[in-house]
Amino acid sequence: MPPEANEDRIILYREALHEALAEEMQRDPSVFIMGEGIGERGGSYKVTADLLQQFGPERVIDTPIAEASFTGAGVGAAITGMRPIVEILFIDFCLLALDPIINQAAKYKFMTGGLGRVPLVVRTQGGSGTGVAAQHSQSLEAIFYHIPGLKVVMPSTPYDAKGLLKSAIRDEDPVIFIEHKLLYTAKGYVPEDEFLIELGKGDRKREGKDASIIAWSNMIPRTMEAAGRLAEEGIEVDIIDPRTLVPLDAPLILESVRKTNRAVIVQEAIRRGGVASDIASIIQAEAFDDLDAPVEIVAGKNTPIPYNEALERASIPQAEDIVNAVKRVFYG
Amino acid sequence: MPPEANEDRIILYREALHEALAEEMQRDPSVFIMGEGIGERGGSYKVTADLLQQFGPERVIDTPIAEASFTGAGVGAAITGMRPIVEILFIDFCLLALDPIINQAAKYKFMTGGLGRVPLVVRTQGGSGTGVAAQHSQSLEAIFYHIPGLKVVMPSTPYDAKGLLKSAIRDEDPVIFIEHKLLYTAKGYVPEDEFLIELGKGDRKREGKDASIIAWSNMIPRTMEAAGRLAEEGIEVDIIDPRTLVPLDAPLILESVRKTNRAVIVQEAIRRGGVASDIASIIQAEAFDDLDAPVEIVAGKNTPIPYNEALERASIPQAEDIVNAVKRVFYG
Amino acid sequence: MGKKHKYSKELLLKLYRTIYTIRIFETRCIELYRKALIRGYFHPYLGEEAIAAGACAALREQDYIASTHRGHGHCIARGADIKRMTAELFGKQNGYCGGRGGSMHIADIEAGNLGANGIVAAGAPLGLGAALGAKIRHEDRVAVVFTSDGGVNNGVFSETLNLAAAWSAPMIQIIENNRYAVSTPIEDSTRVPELYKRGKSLGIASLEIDGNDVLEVYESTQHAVELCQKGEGPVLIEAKTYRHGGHHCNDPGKYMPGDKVEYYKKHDPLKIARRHLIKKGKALEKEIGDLEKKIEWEMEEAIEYASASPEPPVEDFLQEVEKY
Amino acid sequence: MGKKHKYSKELLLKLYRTIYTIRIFETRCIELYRKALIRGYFHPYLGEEAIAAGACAALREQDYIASTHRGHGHCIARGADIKRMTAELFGKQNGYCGGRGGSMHIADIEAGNLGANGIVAAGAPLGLGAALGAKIRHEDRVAVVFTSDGGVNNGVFSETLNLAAAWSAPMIQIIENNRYAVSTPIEDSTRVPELYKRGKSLGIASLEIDGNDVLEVYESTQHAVELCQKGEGPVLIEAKTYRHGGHHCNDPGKYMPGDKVEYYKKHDPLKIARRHLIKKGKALEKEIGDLEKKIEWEMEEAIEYASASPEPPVEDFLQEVEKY
Ligand SMILES: Cc1ncc(C[n+]2csc(CCOP(=O)(O)OP(=O)(O)O)c2C)c(N)n1
Ligand SMILES: Cc1ncc(C[n+]2csc(CCOP(=O)(O)OP(=O)(O)O)c2C)c(N)n1
Ligand SMILES: [Mg+2]
Ligand SMILES: [Mg+2]
Repeated sequence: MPPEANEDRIILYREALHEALAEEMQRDPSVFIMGEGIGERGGSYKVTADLLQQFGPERVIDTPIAEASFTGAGVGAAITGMRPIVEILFIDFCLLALDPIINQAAKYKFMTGGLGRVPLVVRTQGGSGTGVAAQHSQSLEAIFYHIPGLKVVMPSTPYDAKGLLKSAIRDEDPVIFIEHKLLYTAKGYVPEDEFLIELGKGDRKREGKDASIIAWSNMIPRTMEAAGRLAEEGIEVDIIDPRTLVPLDAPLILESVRKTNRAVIVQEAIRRGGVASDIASIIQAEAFDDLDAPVEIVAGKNTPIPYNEALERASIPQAEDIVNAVKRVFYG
Repeated sequence: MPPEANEDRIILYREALHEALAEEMQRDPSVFIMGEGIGERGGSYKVTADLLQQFGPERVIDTPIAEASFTGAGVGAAITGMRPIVEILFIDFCLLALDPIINQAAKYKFMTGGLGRVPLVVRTQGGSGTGVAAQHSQSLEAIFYHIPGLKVVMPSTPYDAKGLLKSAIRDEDPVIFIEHKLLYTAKGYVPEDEFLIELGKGDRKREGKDASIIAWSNMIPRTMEAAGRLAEEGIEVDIIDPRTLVPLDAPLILESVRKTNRAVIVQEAIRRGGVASDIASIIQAEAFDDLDAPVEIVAGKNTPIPYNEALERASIPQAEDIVNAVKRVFYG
Repeated sequence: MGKKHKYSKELLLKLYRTIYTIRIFETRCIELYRKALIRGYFHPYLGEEAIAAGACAALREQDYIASTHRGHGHCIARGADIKRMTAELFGKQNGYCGGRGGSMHIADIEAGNLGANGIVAAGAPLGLGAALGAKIRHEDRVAVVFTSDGGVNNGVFSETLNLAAAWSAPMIQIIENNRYAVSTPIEDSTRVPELYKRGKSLGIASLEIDGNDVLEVYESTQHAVELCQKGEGPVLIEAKTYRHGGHHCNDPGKYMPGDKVEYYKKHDPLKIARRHLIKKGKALEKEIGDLEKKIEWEMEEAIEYASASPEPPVEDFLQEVEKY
Repeated sequence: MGKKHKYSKELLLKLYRTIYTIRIFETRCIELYRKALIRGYFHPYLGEEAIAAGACAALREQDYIASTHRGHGHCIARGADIKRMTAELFGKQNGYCGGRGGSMHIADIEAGNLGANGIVAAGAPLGLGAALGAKIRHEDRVAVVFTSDGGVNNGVFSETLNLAAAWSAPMIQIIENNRYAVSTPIEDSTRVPELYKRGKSLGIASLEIDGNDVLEVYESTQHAVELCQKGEGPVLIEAKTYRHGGHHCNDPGKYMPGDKVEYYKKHDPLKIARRHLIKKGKALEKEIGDLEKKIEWEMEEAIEYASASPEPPVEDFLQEVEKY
């Protein structure tokens, strides 16, 4: 769990990301960032605000709408000694850059027998909830999760965002760093002093004994809300936020499930072929005898994200859905 | 199960595919095919041999190396009344065409409120085993499996290949039709008379009572081999080939698991985030009380595919791995 | 261009009608966006209306268009009903996409409008496919692809244009060069902002026109249709234009130099079309005023229609989705 | 070109040595492929050797190259050890990639060779990135990207070249135009087979050269390096060439017209380089013969080395992979 949230320094998720970028750029001249509108404009979500002024146009590079090429350029720069951070505005647009990410970056170390390294961070942003419809609202972490050679980070709080982004930048391998559009204005405690969060270490976001909930990114606040409601009914849930999906902190997840004997996994992405299914498959494989009920998955509906607000809401897990799922595993 | 294999008309997988294409092009003038080297050259695996001579260059179109554009052109042609079949040489190159496939084709029907339809088939080919290394050997069905709006077909026999390809061509929605490079020369019975196989209907490839194996594509022959060895030791496995991953014949899978109380899923793709995990999560959710052992997954190793033959072999499930997994679920 | 030609008053009225409708539609809908009746992204076509109006007027019923993220103008110019368009922006069941698509995916398939697109430049291959299908069927149709200047620097643009050329597809690629991709000026994205030159290097008939003059757009599109009919497609038209405001409703566009905006607000497609209507069409101020009022009134009707339209039922939607 | 310049015998010998080494390497390895000692795809560089040889000779130690699926020639020209190359093709632990990469991924990172690439045109952005990094670090380095003619029609090529231009990156884009993509002739893929014109439309210094004349390649690359040093990059060089055989070892290449193959076998980069060496370098036949024998002998040594090298241990490999 992060330091107590009653500390004095409460900042926004986007400010935490900004701090991570600025600190790492300050620390290491090989770190640079490129993307659409990240310079003068400071990025669509203000994460890169003022970096251009601080670090100049050579290290804060505005790009044309050329995702495949500037991501590929990130790969090439990473191979040759830089630590590029590539920003892809929406995770949906990563689909234009999967050759450099999957065929090049992810495989390079292996294909070169370990001699080549690709310390690249791809920062992007996903999820629904703002009415921007089917091509700007996807949750596509499962695609990256399936690719050997990539690490996948999905922070849910300002604290995690900062600590994980700093670690991602220092990592020697390509990291897909997925933010959530609804979280940029989430608030939380972030200490003044420098800190890092190790990739692969999950975090218990709430302690409980009755059921385990595994969730990440924007499903964490929603799960916290559900947990509050459940507590009123006397059910105490253990909330595990893996924070990084690759590497996955399976030991923490399993420890929790072995304690509660019940597991609910919550993801915004659609159920079919999502990360939740994979985690469920690990739990049933490793903790088969500990389970008192099948692992429940609460996930997005099997549909492209609708424009209409009510339909959009209906297509994404809400606190109520989580409450119901926990009751199903709890009462059977 | 397909008609008995002792029938007289034994042909190759690639010939079966060719028959499907020729018959459907004959039947429906809106069917056309495009891809690299599919005309004069007849395709890298000879699947389109002589189609150019039969149907002319307007309906058998050789393309430049422009996967994004010709796939996108397939989408546009499909929307406006054609039934295009787009061939992407290797599934690895689909990563260059995921915007048209995922952002456009898959979502079009939904985004247009059901008014637009995209009867497109993307034929491609995946899998390892020929030493063509990391960028030409991937098993990427999980990516398509996760996308609402796409159907995913992976035939393992000439019979299935023909019947499913014909259905895919007649389907009103986009279908990703994934062949396997090692199967093109697989032999099997295919009747003279026309037939179709409904998308979404799995097939029992072998009948048994002791354990269920769910497998597809090139893992089917390997599983059949394992089944033979297991039978010698007195273990009779039920082999379910879903044939189409989307729609998935979950009822058939569950029926089998409820009978045998044991399940092994075999996939060539890596385990993390693969289709096997999803099927495992469905089995544990729907047949929790029927399971005598955790669902076992036999999958590719967590690595890009190596060039070296021994390493390549080691990275993909072999019959022996399947035998061992079945013994684990059987003897516990 | 445009000097030697004669234009019927009917045509000039039609062009003006389209431009004015787009102007009013966008203006009113921005207000409704500010009232939160429209959500998501909204990219106004204000200042660029002549391109859609001129190009679509040169098309026949059987032709296709593929649009952009800034797609309301194309949709209107291709003949869409602003009632159903407004309903779509309101997310209603009667909208063109049943409220599922919204601004960035508005389509009018019956009219041959394959739809707006949330992915920059992604309409190009779709349009090529429509053109290719027509060619295979030996039908006399063209497909017009609208692509924004930022999209031209995306690989799929060149790839598609080259493919269209290799196939001599009846495709008309219109670049709407408004000189900005969000706030990035075109000079930062390419050394050669004369984007029609890309077509020349691919062996394609390529024109550079004033996109704010509806007659220039109309004529060059007509010319392009003829070339396509003769099998001499594709044709590339670069239409120069400028936005009247920021990239979307929430962008004040402060990076756009004041004098340039002022210049373009004078060199306004609406004013130019109006002048044409008066000079070449001999229309009277009063006549135009009446037309304008009619359109304004139609827009109010459309808003009423949209407001009164039902929401798409959540239950229906939930039944469409499968469990696994 | 080449007329006015003086060339040292040393340079001419070096160029010839490279070309002959590639020739022998490919010829012998094809034989080994047929004996199944090499697996997977094998795309010979026979007939195109002068491009890699000339271009790499013009580079400095600090420069980078990004290669193609037809990458053995680039690797050799950039100074790789043919022992370790052969070992890689044999899939051995001592190979450049520990036997994990093979022909299509052979790389020599220490020498600044970012590697061959199984994805057509995918090397272009990688090379751009290497150039960009050097620019950010204010280091005097260039990156040469080799791209095949088929790759030029892929979107990422134009996208990358435009990006390189917008950024004035010290990148030299060399198109190896052998006029075929597998069996598809370039005329079927584009209307303008003079591919250097793509660069002109993007405002890039663009040269068209005889890729079979190693001195022409050498000189134009040297010129390109100078332009990059002055901040005038990127530079595009279209090097015309032709394959001596089919697309890969298993393609007889019957679609290639006999007279053309014959012409190009006469206009052979090896023969041309040999003539240069004799005429401009005053080398004696005997001297050249000795050099050739030495290279042939080195190749036999490389094969022995590769044969004797250990296989990568499966257990080590299995330990590298994680369970989930
Ligand atoms: C592939 C892709 N990258 C980025 C975006 C985000 N985006 C939407 S509009 C836009 C700017 C587009 O500029 P331009 O292409 O010139 O069109 P304009 O808005 O000027 O009409 C950007 C970057 C996108 N929609 N698609
Ligand atoms: C993106 C992509 N599409 C298709 C292929 C399959 N392929 C390998 S080489 C080749 C032909 C390449 O032709 P060209 O680019 O001219 O290179 P050349 O072989 O002539 O050197 C093709 C189609 C590939 N490797 N990558
Ligand atoms: Mg623009
Ligand atoms: Mg070629």
